[in-house]
Amino acid sequence: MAQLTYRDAVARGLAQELRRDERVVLIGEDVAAAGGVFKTTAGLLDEFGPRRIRDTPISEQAILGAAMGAAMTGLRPVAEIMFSDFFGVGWDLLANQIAKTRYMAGGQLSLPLVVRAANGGGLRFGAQHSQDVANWVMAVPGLKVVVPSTPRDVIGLLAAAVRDPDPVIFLEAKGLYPVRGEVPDGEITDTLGSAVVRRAGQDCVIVALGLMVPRALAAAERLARDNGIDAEVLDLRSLVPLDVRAVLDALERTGRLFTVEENPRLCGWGAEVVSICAEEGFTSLDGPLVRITTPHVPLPAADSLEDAALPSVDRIADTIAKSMD
Amino acid sequence: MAQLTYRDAVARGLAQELRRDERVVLIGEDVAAAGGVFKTTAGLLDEFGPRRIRDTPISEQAILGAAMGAAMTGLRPVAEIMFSDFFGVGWDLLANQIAKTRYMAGGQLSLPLVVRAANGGGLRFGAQHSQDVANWVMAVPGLKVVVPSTPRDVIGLLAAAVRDPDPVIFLEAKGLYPVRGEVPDGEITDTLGSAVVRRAGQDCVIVALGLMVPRALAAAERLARDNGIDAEVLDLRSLVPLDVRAVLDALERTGRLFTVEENPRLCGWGAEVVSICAEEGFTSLDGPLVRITTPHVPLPAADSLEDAALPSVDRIADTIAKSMD
Amino acid sequence: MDVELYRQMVRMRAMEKRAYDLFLRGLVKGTSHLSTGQEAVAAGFAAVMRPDDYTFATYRGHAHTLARGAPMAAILAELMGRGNGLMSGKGGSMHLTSTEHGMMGSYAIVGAHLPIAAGAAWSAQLRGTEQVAVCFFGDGTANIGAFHEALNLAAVWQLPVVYVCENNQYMEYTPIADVTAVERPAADRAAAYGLERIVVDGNDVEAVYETALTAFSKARTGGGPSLIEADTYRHGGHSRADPGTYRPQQEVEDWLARDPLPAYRAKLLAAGIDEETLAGIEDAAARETDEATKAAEDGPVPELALIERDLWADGGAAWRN
Amino acid sequence: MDVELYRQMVRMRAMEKRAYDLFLRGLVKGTSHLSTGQEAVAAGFAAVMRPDDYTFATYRGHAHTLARGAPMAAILAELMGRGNGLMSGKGGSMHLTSTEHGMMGSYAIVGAHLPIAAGAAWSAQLRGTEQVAVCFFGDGTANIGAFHEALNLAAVWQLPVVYVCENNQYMEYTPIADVTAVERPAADRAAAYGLERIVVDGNDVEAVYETALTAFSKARTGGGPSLIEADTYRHGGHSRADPGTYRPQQEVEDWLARDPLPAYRAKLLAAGIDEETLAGIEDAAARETDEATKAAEDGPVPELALIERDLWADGGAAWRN
Ligand SMILES: Cc1ncc(C[n+]2csc(CCOP(=O)(O)OP(=O)(O)O)c2C)c(N)n1
Ligand SMILES: Cc1ncc(C[n+]2csc(CCOP(=O)(O)OP(=O)(O)O)c2C)c(N)n1
Ligand SMILES: [Mg+2]
Ligand SMILES: [Mg+2]
Repeated sequence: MAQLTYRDAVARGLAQELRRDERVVLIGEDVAAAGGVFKTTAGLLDEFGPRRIRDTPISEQAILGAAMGAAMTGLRPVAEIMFSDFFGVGWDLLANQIAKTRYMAGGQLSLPLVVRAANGGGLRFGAQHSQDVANWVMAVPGLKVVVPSTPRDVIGLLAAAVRDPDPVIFLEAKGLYPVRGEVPDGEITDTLGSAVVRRAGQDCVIVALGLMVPRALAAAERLARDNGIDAEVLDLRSLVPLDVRAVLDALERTGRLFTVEENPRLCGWGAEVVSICAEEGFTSLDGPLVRITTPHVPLPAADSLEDAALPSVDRIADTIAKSMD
Repeated sequence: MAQLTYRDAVARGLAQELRRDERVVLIGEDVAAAGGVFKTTAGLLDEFGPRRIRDTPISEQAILGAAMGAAMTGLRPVAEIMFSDFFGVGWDLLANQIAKTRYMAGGQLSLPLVVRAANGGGLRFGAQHSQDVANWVMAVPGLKVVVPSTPRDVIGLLAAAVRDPDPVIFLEAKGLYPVRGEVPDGEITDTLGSAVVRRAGQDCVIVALGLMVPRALAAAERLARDNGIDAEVLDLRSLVPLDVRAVLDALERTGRLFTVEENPRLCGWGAEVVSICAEEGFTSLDGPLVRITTPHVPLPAADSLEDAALPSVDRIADTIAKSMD
Repeated sequence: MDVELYRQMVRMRAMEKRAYDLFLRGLVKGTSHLSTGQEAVAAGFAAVMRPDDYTFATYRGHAHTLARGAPMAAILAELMGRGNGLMSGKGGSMHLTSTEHGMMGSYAIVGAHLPIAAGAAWSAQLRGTEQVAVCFFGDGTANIGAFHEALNLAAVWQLPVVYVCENNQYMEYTPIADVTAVERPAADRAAAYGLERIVVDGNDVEAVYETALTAFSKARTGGGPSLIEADTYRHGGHSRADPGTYRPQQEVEDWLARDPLPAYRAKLLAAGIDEETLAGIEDAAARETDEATKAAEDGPVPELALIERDLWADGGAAWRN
Repeated sequence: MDVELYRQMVRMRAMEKRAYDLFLRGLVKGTSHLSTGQEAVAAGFAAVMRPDDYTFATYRGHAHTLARGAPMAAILAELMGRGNGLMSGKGGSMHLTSTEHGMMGSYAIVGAHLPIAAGAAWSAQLRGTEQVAVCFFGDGTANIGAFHEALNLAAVWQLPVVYVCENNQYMEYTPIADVTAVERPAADRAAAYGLERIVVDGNDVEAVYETALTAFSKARTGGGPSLIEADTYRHGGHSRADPGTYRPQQEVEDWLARDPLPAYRAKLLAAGIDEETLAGIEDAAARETDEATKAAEDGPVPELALIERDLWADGGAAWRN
């Protein structure tokens, strides 16, 4: 057991997979010599050399295209897109090519690749470097989507993503990079599509993801203390595949479900989760299904504004307390 | 009154606005000399000349960027992206630049522009030319989103979009291009954000959009005939702004709500509508909220497969009948 | 070799003409983009490829797919949305793929496959296999961003990839010169990637073959990428819906006079190949086409279960448990 | 004019140094990208612009914004997330915008603003106003797709836009030569758009000024776009978090020796401008910076209501009724 930051867990997870499988390679802007702008790839060039760890030009289409072409011909590339906002410049490659090609080809080829990116807010980077785009990728058939919330999950889910035979979008909550957590020694693996109950509870369930998980947990503590509400916190960990069973199970046990989404409101993953509950969990509902999200605006840059825009512990707890009143 | 195709209505709507306002200009691939690959811009070059109707290179980023730069400096550009699937290659311009710039600039500039595109399936064009991306754009704060379902609405909503001071994504349901409808003579205008009841009903409401509207209407007739279910059909017409009042009102009156979405399942607009209903309309719910969507896959090309993948009249009616049983 | 080049071109022509007939008969339901008139490019390049080399094509990829060895029946069946299609009807005419023949896909969004081809070449380089990737695209594609990014990456990484611009003078309906800042959309930009300027007569199959040979040897021996512009012309419209009437009559006639097939036929005859051999090739292609058509027409409607198949490598499409 | 150029550079330098201090004091909370060392480019170009010309910059846009006339206090306040910031704190350091000064925005996704600038130029062309748009970007930006599309469009439409590549030798941490197929990422590609190859010493403010003058007159009189590559160097790291230690010591020293400010100061002195004038300029800039800092520091926290303001032209952010 060691204490590791979420940031260092990325490098450790990558190293674990690079050691295990010669076919794993890493490309991206400033990932090699510089060790990544978030230092999430520090040390990899030294250990694995320039054949496997490569700096690219500022060419996101080329990065994603290269990963795709390499994946269909025998490699297992990991491509870093520095900020997930930049998915915009490579969106055709992600949403139309990587996502659809296996299906269109009737399964003739596989695309075992991972696209990693720093995702979401909290660093006062402004609207073009802070957006949570988890729902952008979730909306695209053919992409798997993973968002770890702890250092241990970073390693385990990254391993699962690299070993997965399909394209996986691996979103690193950049607000969590400095956060430390317990990480066991030795190889860590995990499975995609399994949610984890971070806190058991009986009165309601808060479904959260990535940066929102620690906030949901803190809100649950506050609800227990101040309102006598015993909230369960379910960390989805992956959006595709989605652990619908865990969601419906928690709803059935508690009767009330809340989602906490970092993304702007419209068409967020929480809407999908809620729509599943409103159909399949209808008979379990003891009250409204409520979504707590960033307002439907780009993220403002000023610290005070950003803090107020993202779901905060207080907003989560207050919304739930009011709704359960 | 005249009978006009949806296709011809696009050209008529554009001509109406080009005549009205010198600042309106149109750019896109093959829009000028060729009159558009769907012939939706036929005749415009002749009437308005090459200054205002311009062919571009195959450069979607340049097209969208040009529209944006022109909009912030006094023009009212309409940019055609030939197929909405190609939003992928210009997604940064749409989702990060056009959508966010006014907000980031604290309102210093406006972006009165329209991006038109042929959207959705039904033509056997395969996965890269058939996708309904209404939810892609709906998910982006800063974009308005309009999807007309009738020739009359094409003209009226296009006029509203062109006159709107904000960026509007105008999705033309390409499966409806050959469909005819009544269109009054003279200028036609309309308002964004107002849904229309296409069929009144008491037992449930079917919320639909674009290509799905005629199918929802046919399904409602079948339900009335075969199942004695009197379904209301609400045509949303615009996703942003969203006529939430009309949705909640219909839910309140009927107690049951179904969405019919052309998009693949995850994070579709129907999820958003359902999540609103599951919170704000909770007390009106007489049964589960049910979404009828294309399965979460890219659209297959073969006619038989495409027909089976998109929500059909029968699937809509059967799903509703079963759920209301 | 010579006769082989002719045979391939004849097969392509026969298949594309048949595809057009099938469209007129209402059997090709979606769109389709024929390369009638451009056969020499597909034939010349395919002839220098190793079986394990990679081809990346556009929606105008029927001939390239055939040239790599995919069965004509499966191609026509795919165009017709049949269950015995190359991809069981799931892809359609714009996405022909046959990985067992090195045909790594046909891509329908302009420019996308240029970086993907770079990726396949990068993989070959890394795996040390001496495989080469070839990527065909149109003149109009040279104006899209992905072209620029792919060429730069290929040059910087010295990838074994050959980029072939089939300059057929038009994007869809717009003449390429109207929207391009240089005369030759690809060749005039080679220098921007430190590459040699290469132009070839794309209707002269032997010239194409020689050019391909040079580029492939260079790529195979670690010499890096090439960018080749092949001048050619499509005899028909852009896609099935297009009669191509925006093109000046004289231009069409001039290019028809340069049709690569009769030109090469005459050359072969002049070189002493006898008429029977050539007629035999033509007859065989006609028979192959008839048989392929029949097999395609007899093909079943795809099973509906295919809709939720093969999104993922496990064969399914589940997004939930 | 000469002294004016110097004054602008001195103001930029003072402001950027202050921004750095404020970051060290924890008052600049997000990121920021300084252009210390690159002032001659911003000053030289701003000097030839009409008030109604358009500037488009990157996240490294503080100096360009100041040069167009935006108040220093509002710039610093924006960096500090204050309500009196140029955009009330909503944009932050990477998005400085002041439309009343012709500063049409700073764009933080590499390449995006090149086509946008083309659009502003197209609008000027259509409206017949003889306005010119200038678009500044980095060496690393010349490898992204949007660069290619924008340059081609600008050339085909003969737009009044001047593209200025500030080649500071690095993208973030990676030397530009490592990832670029040509020696000069912008200039060596001018020919790909039918444009003249123009390179200027970006640390020589008068050379920049002359180059800018030529390009602007050409654009204003209907002569179309220019692509200019200005050689320069940032004294510090890429952004506030970066000490810039990946750069060879000798390289840094060589460039520091070519610092545009002392160089131009010496030149002005040699040309007979007296020391007092220059010292006066420096003092004034220092005072302006102090006052601006104070005003910024005294600025209020932005009202929280701003979060849902100004998404739409009606001033609000409602997506529903
Ligand atoms: C990004 C993108 N934009 C537009 C289109 C629509 N489109 C399909 S083919 C085509 C013309 C392509 O011209 P060219 O590259 O010369 O190829 P050709 O069809 O002549 O072989 C266009 C504009 C597309 N498929 N993708
Ligand atoms: C599309 C995109 N990719 C990557 C980045 C991250 N990024 C920000 S600045 C930068 C380097 C840009 O280099 P250059 O164009 O030379 O400009 P400079 O910073 O040197 O002024 C990178 C890679 C980005 N902002 N946008
Ligand atoms: Mg062409
Ligand atoms: Mg640079």
